[in-house]
Amino acid sequence: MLQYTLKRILLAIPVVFFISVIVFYIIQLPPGDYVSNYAAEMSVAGEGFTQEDMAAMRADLGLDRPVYEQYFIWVQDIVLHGDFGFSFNYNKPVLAVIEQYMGLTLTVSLVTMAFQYLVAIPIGIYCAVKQYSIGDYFFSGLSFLGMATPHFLMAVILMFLSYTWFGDPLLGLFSAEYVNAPWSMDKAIDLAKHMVIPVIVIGLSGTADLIRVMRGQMLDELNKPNVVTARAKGLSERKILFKYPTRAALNPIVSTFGWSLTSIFTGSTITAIVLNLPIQGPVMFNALLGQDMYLAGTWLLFMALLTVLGTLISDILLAWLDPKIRTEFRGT
Amino acid sequence: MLRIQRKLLVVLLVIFSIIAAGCTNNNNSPAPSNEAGKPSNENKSADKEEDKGGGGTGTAAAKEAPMLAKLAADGTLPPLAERLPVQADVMVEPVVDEIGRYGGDWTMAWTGPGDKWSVGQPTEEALFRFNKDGSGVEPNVAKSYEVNEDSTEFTIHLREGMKWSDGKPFTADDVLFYWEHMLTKETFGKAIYDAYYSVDPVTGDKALATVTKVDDYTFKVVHKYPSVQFLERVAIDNKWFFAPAHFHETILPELVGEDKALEIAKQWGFEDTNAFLKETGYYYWLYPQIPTLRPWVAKNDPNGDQFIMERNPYYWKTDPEGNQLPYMDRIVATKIQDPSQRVLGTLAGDFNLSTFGAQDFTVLKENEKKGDYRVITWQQPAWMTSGIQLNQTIDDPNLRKLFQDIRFREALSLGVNRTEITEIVTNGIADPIQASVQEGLVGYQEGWADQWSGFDPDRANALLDEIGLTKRDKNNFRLFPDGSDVTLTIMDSSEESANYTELLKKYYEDMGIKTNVKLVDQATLQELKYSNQVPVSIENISVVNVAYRPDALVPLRVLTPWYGLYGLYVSSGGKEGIKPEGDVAKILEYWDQIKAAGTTEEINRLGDEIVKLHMKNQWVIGYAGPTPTLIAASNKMGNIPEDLIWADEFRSLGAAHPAQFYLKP
Amino acid sequence: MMRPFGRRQSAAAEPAIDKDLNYSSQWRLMYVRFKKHKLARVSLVVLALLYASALFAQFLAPYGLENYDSKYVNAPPMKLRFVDAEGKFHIRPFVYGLKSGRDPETMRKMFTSDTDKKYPLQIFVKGEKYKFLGLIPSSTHLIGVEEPGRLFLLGTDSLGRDLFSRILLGSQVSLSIPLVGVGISFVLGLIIGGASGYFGGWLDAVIQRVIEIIRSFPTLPLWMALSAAIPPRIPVVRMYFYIVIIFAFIEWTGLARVVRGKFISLKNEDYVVAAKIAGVSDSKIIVKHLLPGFISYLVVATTLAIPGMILAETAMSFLGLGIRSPATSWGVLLQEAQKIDNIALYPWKIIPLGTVILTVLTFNFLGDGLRDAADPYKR
Amino acid sequence: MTAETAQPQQPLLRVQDLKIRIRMDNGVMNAVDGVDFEIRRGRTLGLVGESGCGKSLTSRALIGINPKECETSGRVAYRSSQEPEAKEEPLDLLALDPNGRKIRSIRGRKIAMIFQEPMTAFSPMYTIGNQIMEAILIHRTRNKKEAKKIALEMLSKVGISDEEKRFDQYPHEFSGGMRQRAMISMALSCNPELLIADEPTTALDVTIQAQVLELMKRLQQEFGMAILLVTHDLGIIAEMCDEVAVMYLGKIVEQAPMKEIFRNPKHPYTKGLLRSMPRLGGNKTKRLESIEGSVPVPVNMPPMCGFYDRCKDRIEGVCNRRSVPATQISGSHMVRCFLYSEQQGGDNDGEAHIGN
Repeated sequence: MLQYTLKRILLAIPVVFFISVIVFYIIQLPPGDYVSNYAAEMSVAGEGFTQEDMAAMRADLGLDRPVYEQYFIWVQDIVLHGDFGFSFNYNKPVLAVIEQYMGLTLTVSLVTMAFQYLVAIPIGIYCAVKQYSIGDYFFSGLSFLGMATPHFLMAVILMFLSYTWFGDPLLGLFSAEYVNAPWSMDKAIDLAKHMVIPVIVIGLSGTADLIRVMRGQMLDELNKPNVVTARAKGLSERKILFKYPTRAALNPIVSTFGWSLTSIFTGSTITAIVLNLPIQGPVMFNALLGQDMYLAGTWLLFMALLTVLGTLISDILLAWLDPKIRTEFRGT
Repeated sequence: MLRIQRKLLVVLLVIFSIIAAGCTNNNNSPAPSNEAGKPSNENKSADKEEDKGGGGTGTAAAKEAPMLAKLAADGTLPPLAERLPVQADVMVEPVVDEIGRYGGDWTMAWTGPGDKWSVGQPTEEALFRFNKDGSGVEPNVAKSYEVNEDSTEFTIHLREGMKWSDGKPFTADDVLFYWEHMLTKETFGKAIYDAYYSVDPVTGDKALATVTKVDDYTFKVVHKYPSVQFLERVAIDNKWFFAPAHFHETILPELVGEDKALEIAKQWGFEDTNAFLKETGYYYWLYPQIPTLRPWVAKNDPNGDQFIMERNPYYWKTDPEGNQLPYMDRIVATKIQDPSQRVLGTLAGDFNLSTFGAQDFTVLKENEKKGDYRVITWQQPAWMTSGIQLNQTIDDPNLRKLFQDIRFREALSLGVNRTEITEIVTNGIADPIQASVQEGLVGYQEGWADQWSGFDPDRANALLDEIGLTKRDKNNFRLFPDGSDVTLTIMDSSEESANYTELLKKYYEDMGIKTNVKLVDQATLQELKYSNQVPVSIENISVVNVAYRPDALVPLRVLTPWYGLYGLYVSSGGKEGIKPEGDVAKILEYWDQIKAAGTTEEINRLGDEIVKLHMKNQWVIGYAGPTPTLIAASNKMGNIPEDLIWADEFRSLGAAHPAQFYLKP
Repeated sequence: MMRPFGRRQSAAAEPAIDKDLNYSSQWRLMYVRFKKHKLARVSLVVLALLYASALFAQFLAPYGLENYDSKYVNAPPMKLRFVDAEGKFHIRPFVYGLKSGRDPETMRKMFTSDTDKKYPLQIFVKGEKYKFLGLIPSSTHLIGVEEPGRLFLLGTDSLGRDLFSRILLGSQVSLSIPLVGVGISFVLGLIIGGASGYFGGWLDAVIQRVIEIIRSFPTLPLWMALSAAIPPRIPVVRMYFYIVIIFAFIEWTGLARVVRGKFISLKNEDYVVAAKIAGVSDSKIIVKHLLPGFISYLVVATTLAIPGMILAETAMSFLGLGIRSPATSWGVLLQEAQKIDNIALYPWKIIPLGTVILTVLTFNFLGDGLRDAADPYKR
Repeated sequence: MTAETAQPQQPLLRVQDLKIRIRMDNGVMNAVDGVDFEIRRGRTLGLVGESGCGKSLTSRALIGINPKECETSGRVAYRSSQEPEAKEEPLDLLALDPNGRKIRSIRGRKIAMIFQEPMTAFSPMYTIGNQIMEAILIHRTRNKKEAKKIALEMLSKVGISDEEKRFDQYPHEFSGGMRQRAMISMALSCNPELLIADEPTTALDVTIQAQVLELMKRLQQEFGMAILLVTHDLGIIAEMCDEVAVMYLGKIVEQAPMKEIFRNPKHPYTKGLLRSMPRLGGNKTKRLESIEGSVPVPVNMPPMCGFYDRCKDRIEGVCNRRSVPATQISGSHMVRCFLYSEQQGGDNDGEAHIGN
């Protein structure tokens, strides 16, 4: 297995490199560039920008150079001295920007994902075992509701309801007085309070897929003969349920687990904007919208790496979970 | 059958109830954050007693904010008297309602450093600032000035003993330093402003003024030719006319050398010196390390989730009773990412002073009681809320001839039902009038508001036939005489005005003019505008006085959509762009005369002439009159004026002199 | 009634056909078992209704897409009444006229029903012209009221257009085009994923790398470039069609991954090896043997993809790229409802959310019914 | 073939009037319609019949692992061989809660079962060793090392060589025969008193089939366990069984010692079965006989003999009017056919039970 993993990692490097070329080209595809976006923003705030001002700014930022030249400088910096370039918007090195939001992003994503898996898998099993019961329809219906509503609409509605009922729309991740305050128990409670809406909005729709897939797979496995054998051996129903059908049903879920790696690091974007969550998603959305080249480029490179890693992890998990495939790999 | 399932269900219910409980603990402390006494402003209680005790006995030593009094007591700050300028030179800021009390935070929403002007304008301290009605300037940083009769020599007096926010004295040297090492060397990314040039009335060539120091608190500006509105135009273009010499001398490449400057820039986290100089030279109020004269000084990193500005201990203004301003301790700007959050935050009391466009009027008004705030309306000097600008220099020859034909503009104006536009787009707030200067503002023309403002489709069609657009294609759209189709492409970059553009499309197509609406992101729109590819724009026109800021009405550079490349012709000195003729050329003549004019009356008359030309040609067509800017202020915040003009020239909220805003307990 | 090793025992539906049922084809069995799934049956009926209403949308909707009316901006839903103010009962339901005025304080448009103007409901009313299925020009609408009365069953939007009509007309777009997207991504995912899983080796490696590249595509700048490049005049519905196709070209990778996983684990099954030995062609093996192996997952995956496609359009219009007037779709209606003041002041604008949820629920319960019916081991 | 034991002790397991009814949409199917038989310690009872006659359901009903839809009634009296002569009443397995601790302590420990399709009987997700140890860990010892030792012993006992390596392999790495051996080792790992073998060798080819049967006989010798062998193959019956019960359409139509059935079949269906069996040295040219027609569906069946449509010796008006009583031909030979009940003068009052 190790040899296979090494081979895949080596293979990943050219792929990520190739992706970085495409990504860099696509970012600057739309007609305008960072400077025209900045000028547009400033003119709204009353500060007129002339042609010369914009031309000077482009020269400063090196945007007047042709695309491929910008790309080589960027990649050269990364490869030679690990400098991922500079964010125009934040006037900070790209890594500093990513680092600033990474902590909260991981917290929000991991909590939401944990909520999704911890809620969806048991419900999926329950709906399979208690097929066509009221519980089955209730949970399925609830998860469809989450899936059918666009996140940002559900987010706004929940915020407005939270305002009408509790007087506090729970904007952002912290109440005003805690934003810069050092970490304390109160701050943690405040964070938990603010996590309710994002977890419901992002979590609920995520559970729908998992529940349906889990239920479908469980129904397949529950009727397999190996369950009857286990029962004949005198195992208790609960032990049978969690050892045989559940394990087999996890196969399809795990095989796409690797890909949620990227969503862990971004968190959902449009919902985060609507809920004003200070996490990576919106930061990168604006970087792309405003064509903050190196910030967007580095981030997408990081995403590409995660996608490739995610696929690798999925394959390994697939093999580890399903002995048939594992033996096939042992052969290669 | 399986007991496991029942246990599972119970666990799930428990989880849901915890989550539900999470949001029921009723957090309804609407008042500004410091009410709850959490980690901010710790000496809240101290402030209450002191205020009652202090009272208005007045004449004795001037009073100061409790938090500064404490610092002065334990020696970290010099006593108040040393911090303020000499008694005679202290500037007394008139209060709007009553003498305020110290303490509290101004909580506002901003979208991050990109939104720098929303904290920049209210805290700005210009050399001379505009007076209440915007007709002229009044002393601010400068104490007073004298000017000789032909307005070529201006002697400006500063305030003795005035200090920067780091305690260093503010003298004429700072003005000279700014002039010699920053402004004229164009180190902060801005070309030398027009205000500092004077124009020879005869030859029209420009001459840069000279600035000389008279003594520590006086300097003189000498123009070669008369520059009557020099101070007004400085207040418009450059606003401040000084910089902390003791700070900038440590970073300017001219003084410390290129590589040292680059090294400092890198330390601050910048990639190149130019960006560093621009941020520190022009947008300096975002950086804690840079001394300033403003009432509040930056305290933390603007890129964080909450940007804080704290009171300037050396602020050189007091209220009529001698209390050092500003009343409020801090500005707390919380980062938001979507406009709806500003609305919700105001409703919930998270933000105690925010500004909105007219489209949020109903939502704000309905929740005034629950949110415990009041909605104040300030008039805008805009000509319209919804209108169009036809690009007079569009490339397509047919379209250009059409756009330049006044009958076409009249037809487009008459063919739209303004009552319906005002009802739908501005919720009935705006009046159904033509784009024009509003009553009470400089350049108001009687009857302009009603010019072509009726809804007369027949006359519009008659005019279009008269122009020669009689031929029609199969979908009944009009064609040019040469058979090619007449298509208007309206370009816009925001989803907000989707309703408005759709209505325009309906009315224009009713008149047989095929219309497309193209939505692109703002960077692309900017690019297209500067490459003259935007035929029809729905950008707004807003100008207080053409003499102060001509860009909207006079094609000096590529900025306003209606004159397109005329601006390029002027800014490139005739090398590029399109040569203006007819009334547009006349406007430029008037502008040259204004620059060289000797008296204010002369300038106003010429300004009026330019506005009259606009009235005659109506290059800019308006379908809904201007709507006021809304200020949602918490009922706990006092001294907010009710009837000012919201304009960029008057620095929007800055006109209300926020230093004298205060928060009731 | 599963006889583990006995002959196929089936749940005979009608006693009459009892005898020969035990020897009928698999599809017949699936149909019989499908009907047992009550909710799936109901969903089938509801879906049929939805599609029928989409087909006759122009006829059913009292107003067309272009009926602006500034007098009735943001009007609340009207009540169809049978008993009037004086308590008299009317067989034909009627609607009151609408009086509107602005609250001077908040400038909010208030609507009150004008009890002395009654407009009985009419059927087959002459209204805005349309072309049924793009062919037969006609202007009859099923329901409507005489001028100057107005029939706004679900209220109006910010341009004074009837929401009920726009939901019906929007369903034409939102119910048809997403299915194309799902279809494309289903077929692509199946073929490419299947080939990659079944053949393995270098082909599998290449396909996986291609999938990785597609997955890390930054779609946002792509849409921005697209919105700038597309000429403004092309019919908006066709542009939506292009968007859905592009969307499908990115979405299929999800299904491909899972199909590959399944194929790898199933291809060593005895019955597949046996078929291979018997000389059955690869493609036949994939279709005849491998696919039925996990048809249940495929069904579930497809029905799950549908809501994503229907709502994809809302994300597009977030960037100003989705369907633009005068055409409309559920995505557009939801986009408009998303603004805070709409939710606060005009909550009926969220009604289109109900139709989207209804569609998604019915598709998924239908998927469940199919999944259970297709399951060979089902008791 | 075991010698006749001396005096008849108490049977290990006595099944009385076992009925299994399955609720269908259009009525109730009597899959098993009143079955009685006994299983003695150390002896092998064969349950033979065409597929679909209910023999599998009968065998599974003994330890209550039939799917939820089956309603089982009747009595299965079980008396553990440890205390054959214990006074108190035997245990009625059917009365136990199918999920209860009691029945679970019997399954796998006292009564074990092996299935026809070894590939699907094992879960592909776990190693053979893991699945074998599972039963041991529940019934015999909590200690993993000891359980593994027992499992390895069992594997070698069933003739699987190189058991250490095999222990950690997965089902799909075993051949058909080896998988069945592993299944047997799993079943016998807690040396049960009764092994229910549900068509154990059907999926195997003949040579492997012989080895597995040989193995079962040897282990029966060694452990002294009873075997209930469910099959449709008369060859296996001949080789393995002491008594034989022939099932048709949910009823036992004939039951007797193995020799008696082969030498002196009574029931027309048994005769038909025997005639359709290829014989060594038999007449090669004659086509094998087969029983015409096919088995009807026992849903809402009137009281009649299930074999009526296909029986050459049927008696009009009798066989299709009333349900067939069981007739005791000799001490241990029972047949359920009107041909024989009349010979003893009309309805006798023997212990025949008339299925309702």
